[in-house]
This record gives sequence, C-alpha cells and structure tokens, in this order.
Amino acid sequence: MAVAFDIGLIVLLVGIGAWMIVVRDVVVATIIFVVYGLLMAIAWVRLSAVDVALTEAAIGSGIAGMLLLGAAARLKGTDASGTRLSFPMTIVAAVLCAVISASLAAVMLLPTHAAPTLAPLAMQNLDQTGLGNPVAAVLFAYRALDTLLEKVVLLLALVGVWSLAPDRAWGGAPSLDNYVPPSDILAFFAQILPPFGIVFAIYMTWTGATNPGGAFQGGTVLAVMWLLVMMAGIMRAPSIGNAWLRWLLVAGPALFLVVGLAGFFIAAGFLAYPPAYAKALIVVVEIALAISIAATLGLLAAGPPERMQ
Amino acid sequence: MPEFLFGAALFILGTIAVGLVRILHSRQAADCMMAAQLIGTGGVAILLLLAVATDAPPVVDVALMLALLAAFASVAFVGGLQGKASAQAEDHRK
Amino acid sequence: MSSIMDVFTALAISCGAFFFVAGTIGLLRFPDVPTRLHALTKADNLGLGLVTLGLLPQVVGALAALKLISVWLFALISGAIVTQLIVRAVR
Amino acid sequence: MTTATLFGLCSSALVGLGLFGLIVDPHPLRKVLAFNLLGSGVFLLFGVIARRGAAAGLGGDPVPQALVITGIVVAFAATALAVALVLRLFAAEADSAVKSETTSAGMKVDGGRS
Repeated sequence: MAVAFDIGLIVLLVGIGAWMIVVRDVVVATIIFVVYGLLMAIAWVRLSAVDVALTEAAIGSGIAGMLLLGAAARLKGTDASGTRLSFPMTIVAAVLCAVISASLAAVMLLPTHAAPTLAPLAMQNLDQTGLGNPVAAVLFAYRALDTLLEKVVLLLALVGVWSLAPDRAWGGAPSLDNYVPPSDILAFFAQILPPFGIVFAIYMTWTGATNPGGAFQGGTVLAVMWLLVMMAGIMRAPSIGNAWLRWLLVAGPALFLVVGLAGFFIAAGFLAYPPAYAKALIVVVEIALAISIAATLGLLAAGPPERMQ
Repeated sequence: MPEFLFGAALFILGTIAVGLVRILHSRQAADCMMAAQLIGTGGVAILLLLAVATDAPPVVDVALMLALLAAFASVAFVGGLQGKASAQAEDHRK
Repeated sequence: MSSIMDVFTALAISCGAFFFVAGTIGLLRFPDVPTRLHALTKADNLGLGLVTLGLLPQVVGALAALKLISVWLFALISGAIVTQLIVRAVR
Repeated sequence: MTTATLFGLCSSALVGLGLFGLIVDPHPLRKVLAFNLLGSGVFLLFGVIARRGAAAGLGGDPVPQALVITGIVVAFAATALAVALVLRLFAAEADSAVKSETTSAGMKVDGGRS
C-alpha cells in the first residue's frame, strides 16, 4: 500500500508540474507552484527527510509563493509576452528535455551497488557536538563553513534587491500594505495567527538541536508572520536605512563568525567548538541566526524600497 | 494497521487531486483561492496518517507547518487574485 | 484491548475519508463560490477532525495526542478565517 | 520498486519539465517558475541519493539532506533577486513605452527623446 501511495503522489506531483508549465495564466501558474510546494513537503516526508520537508513547506510554498504571486499580480496588465519559439524549435526543445529525463531515469533504474553514504560517520561524531539531530550537526558543525557562507549569500541577495530601487526611493521602505486590500478580517487574521506562529517558530528553533527543525525553519516561520502583519497594515515596513534593522540583519552571521574565529583559541580551529560547550554554542548561534534569517527573508520577499517614510 | 493508514492517505490524496483539477480549471478567480485551503486540510490529514503509519512523530511538526503556511498562502492568493476577480466582476456586469 | 482501539481507528478514519469525498463532491457539484467554499471547509475540516480522532489511540503519550488535537484546532481556526477572507474578496 | 527509485523517476521527469519550461516559455516570470521546478527536481535527486545512503539507524544520509536545505534557501534568495530584476525590467520598459508614445503623438521627432 505504501508503494501505491508513493505512485499516486508522484503522478500528482508530475501532473501538477506539467500543468504549471502549460497553463496560460501566469497568476494560475504561480498558484500551482505554491500547491506543488505544499505537496513536495509530503514527498520529502516519504524520503525520510523531515528537516527538508519543513524547509520546503516553509520556503518553497509560503514565502516564495507570496513573492511570486505579488510579482505576477503586478505584471498582469503589462504585455509580458516575449518572442515565442517557432514550432519546430519547440519540438527540438521537447526532444532534448525528454532525452535528459530519460537518461536520468535510466541512471535511477540501473542496479545500485552499495550506495555511498556518510551516515555512519555523521552518527559516530554526533556525541562530540552534543546534538541529537544529525542534519543539524552537518549544518552547524561538520559543514559549518557552508552554512556561514549561505548566510552571506542571503545578505548579498538582499543588497542586490535593494540596489534595484529607483533613486528617489533609496532609504525608504518596501510597500506591502497595498498588496492585499486592508480589511478588518485580514487585520483580525494577522492578530490571531502570529501568536501561534511565533510559538511554533521558537519551538522549531529550539527542537532543532535534537529533532528535525532548526534555525532555517524557525526563522522562515518568523519571517512569514512578520510579512503577514505588515500586509495587514498592523505594522509598517521598516525603512531600509534603519540602524536597528541593519544590526538585526548581520547579528546572526556576525555572531557565527565570532564563534568561528574563537575556535582558533578555544578549540581545534576555525568554526570548531570545544566539545564541552559545543551544544550551548550551537544553540546560541542558531537563535541569533533564526532572528537574522527572519529579517533577511522577510525583506527579500518584501522587495526593493518604493516609498519614502 | 500501517497498511490501512497508507490506504486512507492514498484515498485522501485522490480526493485532493480531483478537487485540485476542479478548482484550478475554473475560470473564476475565487475558486483558485481555495487551492491552499484544500491542500491545507487534505495535506495535513495525509501527513498525520503518515506520521502514525511510519511511526515518525516529528512528521506531526510538518503537518503543523503545512497548516500554518497554507493559511498564509491563502492570504497571498487573495491578494494576488483580487485584481483579477474585480476585473471579472466588471466583465460580468457588461 | 488494542484490537478494539484498532477497530475504532479504522471506523473513525473511514468516516473521515467519507467526509473528504463529500467535500470533493460538493466542490464538483455546487453552483457558486460561497457554497463550494462551504463544502470545502466544512466537510474537509470535519474529515480532518475524524482522522485526528481515529489516530489518537495509536499515538503514545498525552503530549503527542495533545499535539494532534492542536493541529486540528489550528486548521479549524485558519479555515474559518480564510473562508471569510475569500468570500469578502469575491463580493 | 523501492520508494527511492520511484522518486528518482519523479525527479528525472521534473528536471525535464522544468528545463522545457525554461527554454520554451517566453514570459520571464514563468521562466523563474520553471527554473524553480527544475531546481526542485535536482533537490529531489539529492533526496533520493540520501535515501539510498540510509545507514546507521538513520532514514537517510544527513549530508545530502543538509545540502538540500542550504540549496532551498539559496534558491529562494536567487528567486527573490530574479523577481526584483523582472519587475524593474518591466517598470523600465513601461517608462520608455510611455516616453516613445508621447514622442510619436506630438509630431515625429528623431532621436526619440521627449
């Protein structure tokens, strides 16, 4: 029965993916993308990757969906049709993509020998990190450099988005309050949902040390709650020149870097932790990162500043 | 018991699939706004069934995440489609 | 004892699945947006509630059971508010 | 057939679909959507590899799983940047279209500046 469920889920996923590509209306295509993201979370659960399922549900559908829908709604009136490929070229592209799919599928169907795995190694050293969740150990101990650089990439992307602002709006605030027409029911919703969301975000960040979850997932939920409150007009979007905001954005990566550099003196090297304090240090870094991630993701989804405050 | 739970999950997945085709095929914008709600309830039911069937309690967290984010996505859908809905209402009046 | 609980689970989940089907039929057959929305949120949330109820005997510990119930309550609250939001948007 | 193999087939289909959309769709926002579909197919491939590497009592190899988490976050950052670029592009095009319209309305002026 489990196999039947998997097949059903896969048929639905591929069907929805194909539908997203062929559907005419760009707003509907974006909605299908959000639905696809929500279903993808179930697929990750089936692959025993609960951490990834949480991330996919939070980012892949929620925050990315809002970003893309906002863009699709804005482009609705404009003539966004570029030059369409000629029919023969479309056929050539279809054949090319079919060949790529078929070869990937062939690789998947080849009899597998012992698959390479780092799982035993990850479990062996788990005690030294003090964590119970091997994925968190990979993210914050074994491959901490990747995670640190990823935070830098997020900040760079935000700098890129901000630099697209027109000159007159520089130093202003992104406008979110005209995204959804304000109504009392939306305001009510934006007052009901965030308390649940914030509790869940704190739980996610905290439980990430031992169970699936962590700073990414917690931070994304916080970002979503922040966006909702701003969309409902309960809280105004901050101006990008705000000193507090700038500190919030860099606090997580900066603390991570400081802890990493301290590793030279108190442990084996850069981004190494002394085993006795490893868990405490990682949890502190995760909390700071969750706050910075929330601010960065929220502002990335809010887009470049558009008006002066 | 797991077999039965997987079967129920597959069954609910089927109802979601039929509902999705109906909703997303509709010409009315308001129908599209329901998509997140449909996945929100059906997907949560599937995840809860999977959590018990595979004996993986953390999957319940994914269900909670899905419910939370589906609610947010619904707000985004209403925002993204509002212009379209009002334009269609005008078309209707003509 | 466990077999009685298993029968209860099977019954409750079957009823839940029935309400999911009812919701989908309503979605297919009802003539306008508010009635379709009604079918979707009412029937599906009842289905989810029955599925949750059916799963309760299968989990160990009061905390896990509480979490299951809170998932359903949460879906109920957000469903109620989102319905209002959608109906007001189309009116 | 195992779960991993089934999802492997799913991911290969998604990669093909995403690539096709990326090549064929003329709308820039839909190219962004198609690129995300392609990306999620690749992530799923990583998930399949992780599932096949299940060992030591884990359901999957944690290293590819952590890579995918990082990948999803970075893909979102890239999407946000791409969307901002697309919106700016259309705003700029709309501006120049308005300008050229006013130019052509008031006698034809060479150079196209109003």
